[in-house]
Amino acid sequence: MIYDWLHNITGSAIAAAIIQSLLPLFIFILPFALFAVLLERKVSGHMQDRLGPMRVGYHGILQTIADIIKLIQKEDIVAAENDRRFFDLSPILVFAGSYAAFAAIPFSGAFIGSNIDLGIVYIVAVTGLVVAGILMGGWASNNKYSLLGAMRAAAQIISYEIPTLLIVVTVIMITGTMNLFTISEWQTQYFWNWLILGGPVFGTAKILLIPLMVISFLIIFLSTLAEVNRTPFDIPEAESELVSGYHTEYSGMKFAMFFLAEYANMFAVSAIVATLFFGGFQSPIGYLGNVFGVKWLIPIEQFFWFTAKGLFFVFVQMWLRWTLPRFRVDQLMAFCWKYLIPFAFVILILVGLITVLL
Amino acid sequence: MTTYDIIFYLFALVTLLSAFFVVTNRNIVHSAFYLLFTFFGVAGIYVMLGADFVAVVQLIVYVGGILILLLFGVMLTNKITNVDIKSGTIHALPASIVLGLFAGALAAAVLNTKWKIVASPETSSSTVSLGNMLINEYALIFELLGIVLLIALIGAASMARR
Amino acid sequence: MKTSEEIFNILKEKFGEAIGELVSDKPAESVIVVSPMEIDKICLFLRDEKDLEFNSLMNLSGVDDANGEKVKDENGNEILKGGTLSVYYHLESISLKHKVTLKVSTDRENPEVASVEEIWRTADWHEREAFDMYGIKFLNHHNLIRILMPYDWEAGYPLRKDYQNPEFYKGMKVPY
Amino acid sequence: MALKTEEMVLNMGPQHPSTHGVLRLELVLDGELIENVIPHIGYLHRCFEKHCEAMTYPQVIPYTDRMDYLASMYNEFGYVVAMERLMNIEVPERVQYIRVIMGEFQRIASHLVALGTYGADIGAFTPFLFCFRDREKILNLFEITCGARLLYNYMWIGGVSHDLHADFIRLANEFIKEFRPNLKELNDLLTFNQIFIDRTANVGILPAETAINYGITGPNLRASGVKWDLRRDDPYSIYDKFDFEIPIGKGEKGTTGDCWDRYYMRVREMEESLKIIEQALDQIPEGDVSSAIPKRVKPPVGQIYARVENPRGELGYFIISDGSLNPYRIKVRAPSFVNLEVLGELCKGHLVADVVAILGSIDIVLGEIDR
Repeated sequence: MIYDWLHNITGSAIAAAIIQSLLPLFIFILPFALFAVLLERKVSGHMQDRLGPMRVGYHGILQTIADIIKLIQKEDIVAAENDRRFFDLSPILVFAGSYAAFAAIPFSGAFIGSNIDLGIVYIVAVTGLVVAGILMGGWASNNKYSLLGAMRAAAQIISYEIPTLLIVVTVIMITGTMNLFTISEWQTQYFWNWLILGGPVFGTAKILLIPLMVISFLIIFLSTLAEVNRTPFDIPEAESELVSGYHTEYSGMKFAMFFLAEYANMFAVSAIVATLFFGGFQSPIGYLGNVFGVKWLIPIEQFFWFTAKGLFFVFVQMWLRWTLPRFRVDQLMAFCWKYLIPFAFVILILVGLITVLL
Repeated sequence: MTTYDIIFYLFALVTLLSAFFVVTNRNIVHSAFYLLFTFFGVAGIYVMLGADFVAVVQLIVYVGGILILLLFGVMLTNKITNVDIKSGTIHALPASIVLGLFAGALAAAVLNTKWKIVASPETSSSTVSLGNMLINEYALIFELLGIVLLIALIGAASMARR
Repeated sequence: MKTSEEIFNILKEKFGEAIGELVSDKPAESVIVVSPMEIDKICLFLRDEKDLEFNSLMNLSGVDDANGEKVKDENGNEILKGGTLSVYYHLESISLKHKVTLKVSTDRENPEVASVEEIWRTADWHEREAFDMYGIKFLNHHNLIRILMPYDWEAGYPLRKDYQNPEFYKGMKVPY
Repeated sequence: MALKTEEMVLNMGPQHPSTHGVLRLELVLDGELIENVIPHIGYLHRCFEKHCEAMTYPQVIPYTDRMDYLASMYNEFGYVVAMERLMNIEVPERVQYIRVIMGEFQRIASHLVALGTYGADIGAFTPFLFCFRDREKILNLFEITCGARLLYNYMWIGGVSHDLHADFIRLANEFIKEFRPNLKELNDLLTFNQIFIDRTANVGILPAETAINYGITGPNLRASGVKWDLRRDDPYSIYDKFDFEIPIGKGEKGTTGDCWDRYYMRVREMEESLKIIEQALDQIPEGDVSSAIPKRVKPPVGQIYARVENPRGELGYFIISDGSLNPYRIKVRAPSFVNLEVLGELCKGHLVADVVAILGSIDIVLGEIDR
C-alpha cells in the first residue's frame, strides 16, 4: 500500500496521511479535470459535426490549460448585494464535498485514500456537503435565478439520493460489506465475476441476479447522473431557463472551483458505478503482471482498468448530454418518485429474498 | 498533546464556535448555515470516539436531510430575496437568569463527578456489531421504531394530500 | 364573399348616419369612412353577422392626415394645429375570404376613438402602438400605455408629422 | 385547502439566453407556476416607419431587411409586392421565379434557426448546430447570388438586383439532395425524442378560435388546425403555379395547437418549401431580370395594404402614397408583433420551464417586433 511506503519514507504518520490525502487531488482530479474538459469539448464537437478547439497546441490539447490561465487571471466580481462571507465559502464547500468523496474510492489494489469500512455510505454522506454548498451559493448570490437554481438542485439531489441509496443497500446485501475496496476485491478478476453479471457466485442465484443487477445498474446510473446535474437532468443549471443556476453570479477562480467540482463529481459517480457493478479496479481479462510474474505491474494495471472504466462512464455522460433534451422539473421529480424508487424497492426486496433463500 | 488531541480540539472548536454563531446570529439563514458546521464538528467528534457509523448517519440525516429541510423552510416562508431575515432577542433578563442557573448546575455536576479515565480503545469499525445488535438483541425495538416511522410517513402523506 | 360596395350598403342600411362615404379610386383599395365613436359597434356587427363574419383584424394603423394649418410655437418650431388623425382597420374573414378597409378620422387636438380590443384581442397591441405613435386615445382600452417607446417618454408622439426630436432625455443629452 | 402564497415577480430578460433577443418578460409566479406573463418590448425600437418617411421608395428596401433579420428576403418580397401593386407594374416571369426560389430558401433558413434554437431552449444543443450547418449552406447560396449573407437588398421594385449565378441551379439542387437526409436526422434526433415530446406536447395549447381572434398567422395558426396560407388563399407572385401541400397541426403527440405541433409544422413546411424550390428550379425561364425596374419610383396617390406569407406569418405593408417620391406613411404589420401578444394567454398555469418552450415555439424575432 502507498501509505506504508510513504510512512517509511517520511517517517511520520501525519506527513504520510497528508501526502496521501493530497495525492488524488494532484495526480488525479486536476489532470482529470483538464482532460475531461477537453474531452467534453472534443466529444461535443465531433458529435455536432465540427472539430472543437483546434488552435492551442496540436488539435487544441492545450486549450484547457489556456482556459485555466484565463480563469485565474480573471477579475473576481462580487456584486454589492451579495452575502460576501457565504458567497466566498460556497465554492470551497462544494469542492470539498466532491473532493472528500475521492477519499474512499479505490483507485487500485495499492491505493485508496482511506480504506474505511463505511466506504460507500461515507461517500453518500459527504454529498450532503455539496447540497449545502449549492444552497449557500444560490442564496448568497442574492439573485432570483441563482436561488431558484439552488433550490432545484437541492431538491433534485436529495430526491435522487433515495434510489441511489436503495441500490447501494442492495449491493451491500449481496456483498456483505460497505467497503468499496472489499467490494472490488470480491468481484475478482475476469468480467464474469462482476456484479452486473451476478458476481462471483454460481448456480441459480447468478442467473436470477443478472436481470436484477442490470436494472439496478440502470437505476443507479440514472440517479447518479441526476445527482451531478448532467443532461437530461441538468435542470438546476438549465441555461435556457435559469441562465446558469446557482453559479450565475460567480466568476474567475470561484467559478473554476464549481467547474472543477462538477468534473470531479462526474468522475466520482462514474467510479462508484464502476466499482459497484463493473469490478472496480479489477481487470476483465486477467493481469499481465501475473502472466509474466511481475508483481509490481499489477497495481499499475489495476489503476489503468479503473481509470478506463471511469472514463468510459464519463464519456457516456457526455454522450447523453449532447444527445438528449432536458426534462422539466416536475417530470424529473415524477421520474424519480414514480419509477426509480418503486423499482429500486422491488429490487431490494427480491435481492433480499434471493440472498436469504439461495 | 498528541495529534489526536489537536484534531479533537479542532473539531470541538468548530462545533462550539459555529454553535455560538447559530445562537447569536440575527439572520436566520446565516444561523442555518452555521448549523452545518456544528453538525459537521459533531460528526467529527463521533469519528474520534470510534463511532464512525453514527458519524456518517449524522451527516446523512442532519446535513443531508434536516438542514436542507430547514433551509428550504426558511427560504420559502420568508421574502427570499431580501437579506433582512432577522430574529431579535427578547426577555434578555429572565433568559439569562435561567441560563445562569442551568450553567451553574451543569458546572457543578461536571466538577463533582469522579471521571473514570481509561486508555482509549483501539478504534475499529462499529458497523458490524451495531448491525448485529440491531437485528439480534434489540430486534423488537428496531421493528417497532420502523413501524412508528412508517405510521408517521403515512400520516404525513395523507395530510399533504388533503 | 362580398365586395366592399355590398358591405358598404349593408352597413349604411344598418347604421345610417355613422357610416360616411365609400372612397374607391384605383389603384387604391376602397375605404369605408365611419364615425370614430361608432366603430366598436360596427366592428362587432361585422364580426358577428352571419354572412360577413369578419373574424380577423389584419392590421390597424394610425395615420397623421396633416391637414391642419401650420403655425409656429414659442420655440419657433413649426407645428400643426387642427385637422385630423385617422385610423385604418383592415378586416378579413378567414372563413368567407373577403376583406374590407374601414377608416375613422378624429380631431387632432383631442383624438378619441372607440376601442375594438374587446372584439379582436389582437387589436390590443395595435391600438397601443397607434397610441404610442400618434397619441390617439382608444376609449375603453384596458391598458392603454406606451408599447415601443419608453414608458416615460415625454417628447410627444413620434410619428406625427410635426414631431420634434428632443434634445434631452431625462436630463441626458441625446446626440444626433 | 388552498394556501395563500406570496407572488414572486421574476424578470426574464432583457438579457436572457432564451428570450431570443432583447425582450423582457415580467413573470408573475406562484412558486414555479406562472400566474401571468407581461411582455415588455421596444428595446430595439428604431422607428423604422419614421425613417421611411424621409426615404425614397427604393431606399426603404434596405430598411425592411433589418426588421426580421432572419427572413430579410421575405421582408423585401412583401415590400416589392406592395409597391408593384400600388404602381401596377408587370414583373417578368424570371424575376417571379427567382423571388419564389429565394423566398422559399429564406423560409427554410428561418425555420432552421427557429427549430435549432428551440432545441437549445429545450436543452438539446446538438440540433442547434446541425440546423445552423444547413442554414450556412443556404446563406452561401444567397451570397453567390447577391453578395450578402444576412441583409440582401436583393429584390427591387420591378425586378431583382442581380441575375442568378451561373452555378446557382446546380448548387441549389445539390443542397436539396443533401438537405433531405439531414431533415430526417433532425427528426430522429429531436422531433421524435420522447423527452422532447414530453416537454412540448400538451404544453401551451392554442385553440383555433383563440388563435384567429388574437390575429395569429403563419405556422402558429396552421398548427392550431386552421388551413390558412396566403400563398394559397390570397395568392401573390406566382405561387398558384406550384403544387404543394399546406400542412396543418393534427395533435399527433398531444393536443392540436400545442408546442409540439407548432414545432413539427415548421419541419413539414420545410419539406413543402423544398418541393416548391424543386419545381421552380425546373421551370425557371430565361429572361432579363431588370427590364421592369422603373427609373423613377413615383406611385400615384392612394393607399394599399399588401401581405405575404412570411416564415413567421402574415407580413403586411400598409403604404399611403401622396404622389411624391417619398412614402407618406408605411405601416408594417409584423407577424411576430401580433404573435407575441398571445404569450400571456398560453403561459398561464404552466411552469417557468414551459415559458421558454412556449416562447420558442411561437418563434419571434425582436427586430421585427420593435422595428
